[in-house]
Amino acid sequence: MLDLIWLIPLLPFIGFLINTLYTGRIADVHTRERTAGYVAVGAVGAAFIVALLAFVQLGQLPEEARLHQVVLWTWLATGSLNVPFGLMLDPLAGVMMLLVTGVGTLIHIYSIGYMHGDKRVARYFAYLNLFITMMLLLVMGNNLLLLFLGWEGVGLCSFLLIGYWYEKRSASGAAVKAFVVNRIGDAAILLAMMAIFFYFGTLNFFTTTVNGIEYPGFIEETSRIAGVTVGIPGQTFLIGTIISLLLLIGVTGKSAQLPLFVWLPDAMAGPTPVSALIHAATMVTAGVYLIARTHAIFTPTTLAIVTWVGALTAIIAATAAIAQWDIKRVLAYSTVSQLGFMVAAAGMGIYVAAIFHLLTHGVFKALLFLGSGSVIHGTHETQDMRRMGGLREHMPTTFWTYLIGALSLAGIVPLAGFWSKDEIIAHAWKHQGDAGYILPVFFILVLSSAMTAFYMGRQMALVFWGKQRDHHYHPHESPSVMTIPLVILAGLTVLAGALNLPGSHWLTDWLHPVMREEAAQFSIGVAVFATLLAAGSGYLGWWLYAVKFANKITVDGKDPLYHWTGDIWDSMAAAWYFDALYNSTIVPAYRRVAGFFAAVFDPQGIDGIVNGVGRLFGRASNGARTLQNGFVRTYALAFFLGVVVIIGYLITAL
Amino acid sequence: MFPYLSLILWLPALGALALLATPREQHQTARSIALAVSLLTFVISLALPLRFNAADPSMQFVEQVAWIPQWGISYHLGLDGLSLWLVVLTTFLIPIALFATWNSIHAQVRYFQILMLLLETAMIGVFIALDTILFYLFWEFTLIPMAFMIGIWGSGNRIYAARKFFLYTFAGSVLMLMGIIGLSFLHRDATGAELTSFSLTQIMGDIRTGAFALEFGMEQLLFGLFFIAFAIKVPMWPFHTWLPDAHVQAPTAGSVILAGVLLKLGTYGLIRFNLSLFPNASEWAAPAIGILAVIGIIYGAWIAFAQTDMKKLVAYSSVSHMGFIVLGIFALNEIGITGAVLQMVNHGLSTGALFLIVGYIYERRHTREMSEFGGLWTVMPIYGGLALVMVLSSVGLPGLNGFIGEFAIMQGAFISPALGWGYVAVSVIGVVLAAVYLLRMYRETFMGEVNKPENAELKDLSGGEIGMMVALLVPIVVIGLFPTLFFAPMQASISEVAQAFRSVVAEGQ
Amino acid sequence: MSFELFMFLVTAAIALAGGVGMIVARNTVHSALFLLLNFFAIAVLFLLLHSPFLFAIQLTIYAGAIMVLFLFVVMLLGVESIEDRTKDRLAGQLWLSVVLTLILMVQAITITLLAEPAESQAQNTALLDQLADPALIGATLFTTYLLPFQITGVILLVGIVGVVVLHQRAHLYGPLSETEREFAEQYAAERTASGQPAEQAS
Amino acid sequence: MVETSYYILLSASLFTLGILGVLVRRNAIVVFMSVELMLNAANLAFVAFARQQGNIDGQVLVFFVITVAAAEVAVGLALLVTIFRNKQTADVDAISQLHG
Repeated sequence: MLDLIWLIPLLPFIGFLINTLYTGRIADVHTRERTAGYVAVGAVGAAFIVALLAFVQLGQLPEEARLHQVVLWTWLATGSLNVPFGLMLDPLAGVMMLLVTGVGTLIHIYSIGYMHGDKRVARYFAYLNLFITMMLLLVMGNNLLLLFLGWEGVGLCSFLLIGYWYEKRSASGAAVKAFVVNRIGDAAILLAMMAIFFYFGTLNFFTTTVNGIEYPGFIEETSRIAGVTVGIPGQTFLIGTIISLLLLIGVTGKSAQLPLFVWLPDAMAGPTPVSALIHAATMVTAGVYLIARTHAIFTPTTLAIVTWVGALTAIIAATAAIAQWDIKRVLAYSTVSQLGFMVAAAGMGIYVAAIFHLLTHGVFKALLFLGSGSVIHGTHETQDMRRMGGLREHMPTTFWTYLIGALSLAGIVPLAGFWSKDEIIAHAWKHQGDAGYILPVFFILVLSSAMTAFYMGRQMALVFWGKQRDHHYHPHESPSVMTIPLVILAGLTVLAGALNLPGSHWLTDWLHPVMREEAAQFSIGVAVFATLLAAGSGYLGWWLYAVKFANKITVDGKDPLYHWTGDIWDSMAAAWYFDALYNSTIVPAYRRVAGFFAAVFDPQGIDGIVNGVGRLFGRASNGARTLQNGFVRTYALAFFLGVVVIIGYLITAL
Repeated sequence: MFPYLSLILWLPALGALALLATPREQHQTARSIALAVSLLTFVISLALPLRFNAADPSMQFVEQVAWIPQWGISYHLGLDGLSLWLVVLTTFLIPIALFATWNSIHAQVRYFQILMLLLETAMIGVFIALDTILFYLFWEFTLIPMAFMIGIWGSGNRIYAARKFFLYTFAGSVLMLMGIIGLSFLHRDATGAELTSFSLTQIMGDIRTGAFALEFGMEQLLFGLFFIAFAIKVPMWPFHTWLPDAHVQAPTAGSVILAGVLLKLGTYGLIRFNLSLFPNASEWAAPAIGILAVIGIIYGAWIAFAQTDMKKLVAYSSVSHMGFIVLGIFALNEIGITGAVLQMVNHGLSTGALFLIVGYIYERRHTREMSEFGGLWTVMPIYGGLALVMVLSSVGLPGLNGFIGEFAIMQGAFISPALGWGYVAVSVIGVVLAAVYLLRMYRETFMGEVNKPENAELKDLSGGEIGMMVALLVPIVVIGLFPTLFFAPMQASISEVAQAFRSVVAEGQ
Repeated sequence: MSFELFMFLVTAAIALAGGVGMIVARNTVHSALFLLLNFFAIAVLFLLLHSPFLFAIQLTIYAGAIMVLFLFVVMLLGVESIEDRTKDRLAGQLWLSVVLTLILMVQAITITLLAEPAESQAQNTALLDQLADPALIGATLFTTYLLPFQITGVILLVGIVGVVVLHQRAHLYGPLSETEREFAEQYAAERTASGQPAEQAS
Repeated sequence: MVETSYYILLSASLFTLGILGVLVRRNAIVVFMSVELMLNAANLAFVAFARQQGNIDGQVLVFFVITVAAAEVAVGLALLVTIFRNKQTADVDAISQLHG
């Protein structure tokens, strides 16, 4: 079975091919829609089953042997560069793979209901399948280049799916923005890859055997760059720091960290299941996966920066989430914030905790997004929370599952989110002495987590409590094809904490061959404190919007808290103007310079010189023409001049 | 030994002769004959990679007949790993270009086909000529059909563009002729031979064995003469201004060939002449040329963003992409040069495809302004999908061909002591910008609402058009996933070229 | 100072004076007469150089035939002094001409002074007297220089035919062509515009 | 005995005068005369060198020069007469239609 792991990405790819080449041509709309859905779900479901089997088999191997590589063919070989197209399965790839295919399958199923009636549904499912393929290549690639293929591939699918409703200008804009911002990070990863090849001579993660020749893996050989520095005179850096910083830039792009997080809120223009799958559960966590995968080359300097990036992202996004009206944007900023938690965890060196949070977050955030999708579906494409209210009675399943997701996100015992988040916060508290920045990071994270609870309380209150504030629609519960995945995910949300409970720490053990980490210590004090804080602020959020200001919320009105906070609230709503800053500086500057190049510099500057040379010759020949004035005496003079010159030359030669 | 090269070289020219015999009015006959001849050439040329011995770094399929023995000029053809794929690319693109003219060229059809076939002969000749004079003849001969194609079948400002194209590239070539002659005379003096020799293999061999050592100053001079000719052809920044003019005015088929093959003549020449003949000067000039290449990458990408004419946008994207190729060449190591050669093929495929894509819509709407379009994906779903793949190939998405070339080039440049990470750090910005301008184009034209009534009824691609796209798509995907197939035959020859630099250029650590 | 040198200096002065006079004279007839003077002087110099035959043909052909031809044409066309009647359109060229002429003069002197004097036969009076014999010249012409002599004959023939054709042109080709008349009219108009009356053929 | 160089200098002076005449005079007849002057200067040099060398070739060459000069004058003057018929002038500057 382990040798068949190439089936895992291949199956969704086959689904993609079928849906692209065949399904789109089916004339009958209903058959087409059904076929597309079944093919896609079947492909991903099959991949999930294969993945599960492979995972189980991997678990049966002795701990140190839990790394299986399958090289399919030599992908890129020229000169000393040799990159196989190889897949690998190790504990880390295994859990990621399960998350991707598992949550992916559920979201595919959900999509059948959500996308019902859409005219291009075959395309939609094709993209989703392609996304799963790419995401699997990302987590299963046995070298950095193949990871990068998946990395860019998911970026492409993200582009396609954000721009799925490309008729909307905002959607196509968001799609391009997502791709471009991601590309900025990707460029850094490219540089990192090249540097890794330069210093290690390989891009493989681990030793790989291709056609009987053993190629080393860079993760096993980090000692080669120990102490190697580069830099300008007077200022040198460890090469490990440089490489890992470049990787970090890539991570900030894909995982929507500071300063490149601006694309993710806009990405909500895509269909909601896409937001759940790509922009919450899987793709955006790729950055965390990358850090965990390559953690061996991260130096303390970089890790400090990583921690700060994560922590600041967490708090900034959390504040932004508080002030949103759009149900999906709340979740989007919340995702950014939770990714910040994961990145911060990775920065503090607790990769298991980061992965743990990644997994639980993948489950409950998918649940929340799907829930919000259900809400949107049930309220006829309403996304503004001011137009909702009181949906609790109309959509009970959605409400209950959403509540579980929200509580989990807020970090309420004993849901998954509590355990994973607590592991991070507790670590920060316990290791505050490790470095000067840990303690401030701890407070930032605690504050963010309190805010998380607050905005989830606010959202629950706005969406499900109170009265319906807009009566243009008749809310209804979603079909069972949508609610069943919700229920399953809710169940998983309850259970996922068990992955790494303080007592059992199964995940830590499982990832031990990769991370070599000790089990996290549980701190009952921090746990109680965090839970109480979360519960308190969550209740506050709920109470403010469901009870205190329940009547002050109006369609298109201001937030009640705006009255006290004013401009700060605006800043929060605009996510502290990062996006606006880029849009008012970099973007117009780029445009203007491009316009200058196109309109002035190129045609008049460079081409002006070229044409100028041409004109110069034209002028010169015009001038030369007038020498031919027709006067025979002038010709004679010229002739005579030549004679004198030649004689002069002959005299000098005498 | 079966004369494959002569056959491939002269078959199109013979086809052109045959076309002269067809009646002028029978357009369909002329088209069919030309297409058949070019397809036949392509099929025969497929024998080249199949019969190519990848392990042999020297010239293969060599044919040599004395031509002007008094001056040591001969009809000397040969193929190595460097030229193999470029020849196949040429024979591959010509039928596609001819097919693309099926419905777009209506005036003087026969002459167009004749010029196209002559152009094919000339381009193949450049890639396989091993005699410098023969090379020069073919090199100059490529200008004539192309200039006519732009000048007769072009649009709007075509005379200006044709003249500029001709004069600009010709001005460079003349310098090269000086270089060619000077080189042979120096070679004669240095080796003490009685006759001059214009045989590239002989001169190159003597340089490699040390029998013919150039003085450094002279080497620099000759390097410069060749370099300017090639740099204009590539075109490198700041010699690029003829390109947008030529592309915008040229008919679609002309643009495909111009971008697909003609620009490659320049980069091919850089490797074949500058790198192989003047290794010391190449090393000396590499940092400066690298800077020009990087400027070209960024500048081309940046200026492409401001274009409103789709064809002009693609033309400027060529400037950017060709910058990558030059960067790879002057990495002076195997990874960089093989990447550059592969990228030449890639650029031919994906930019050729992009020009076809622009051509398709131009045929339907007779405009290329992006603001005239919007929502084409809805109206023409197949077109939209194929266009997207081609755009992504040009953007350099991993899994498609463009990425492989770009990565190998940048990796080569990164580990090259001649260039180093600084060059790469800037050129990766080009990778970002490529996404910016190409996706902007895609967004403006294919996404959005169908807001122009004249766009609402546009017909999706015909079977033939889809066929052309698929023909281009197959190698694009194959190169993306199995680039080793293409890298393997060029390894031996290119490592021969890179050998000269190996004493100084360490590959990695 | 020997008599010969005295004679040389005097004749040389006359020759130079004739040359200068010819250039400077406003009247064409005067120019022709100055040139005649020059020819005579050169003929005398030939005599001094022991070439009596050349002295003779210089006088008969140059001073006789050619000068008569000049004077005849001057008379035929009417004596005009163009420099007085029209402005020099190439006045700027004058100083350049003079400068170049001076340079050439300096060059000539330099060459003459720098040149290594070759072995001279000038003192060998016997040889010179022998060479002065016209019969020797004739013999040489018809032996060594027979081909050039014949070609000269052809040249003269061509000259005669040319002259005849040119004078017969009106009969051969009819009146002036359109272009030629245009030129003539244009030139006349230019002259009228510049304030000078169009010339009339005499 | 007079040094050959004296004759050469005189010849050069006369030749130069001839050139000056060609360059500065506009009357076609005088220009012709100047050409004749130059030919005479050359003749003088020929004869002077013939004496110096002690051979007959120089004299023979002068004979040829005189003959060709006669032919040249004949044709030249014929041309002049023809031009004069057309242009009503003997100004060489009048014949300037060949300007570029």
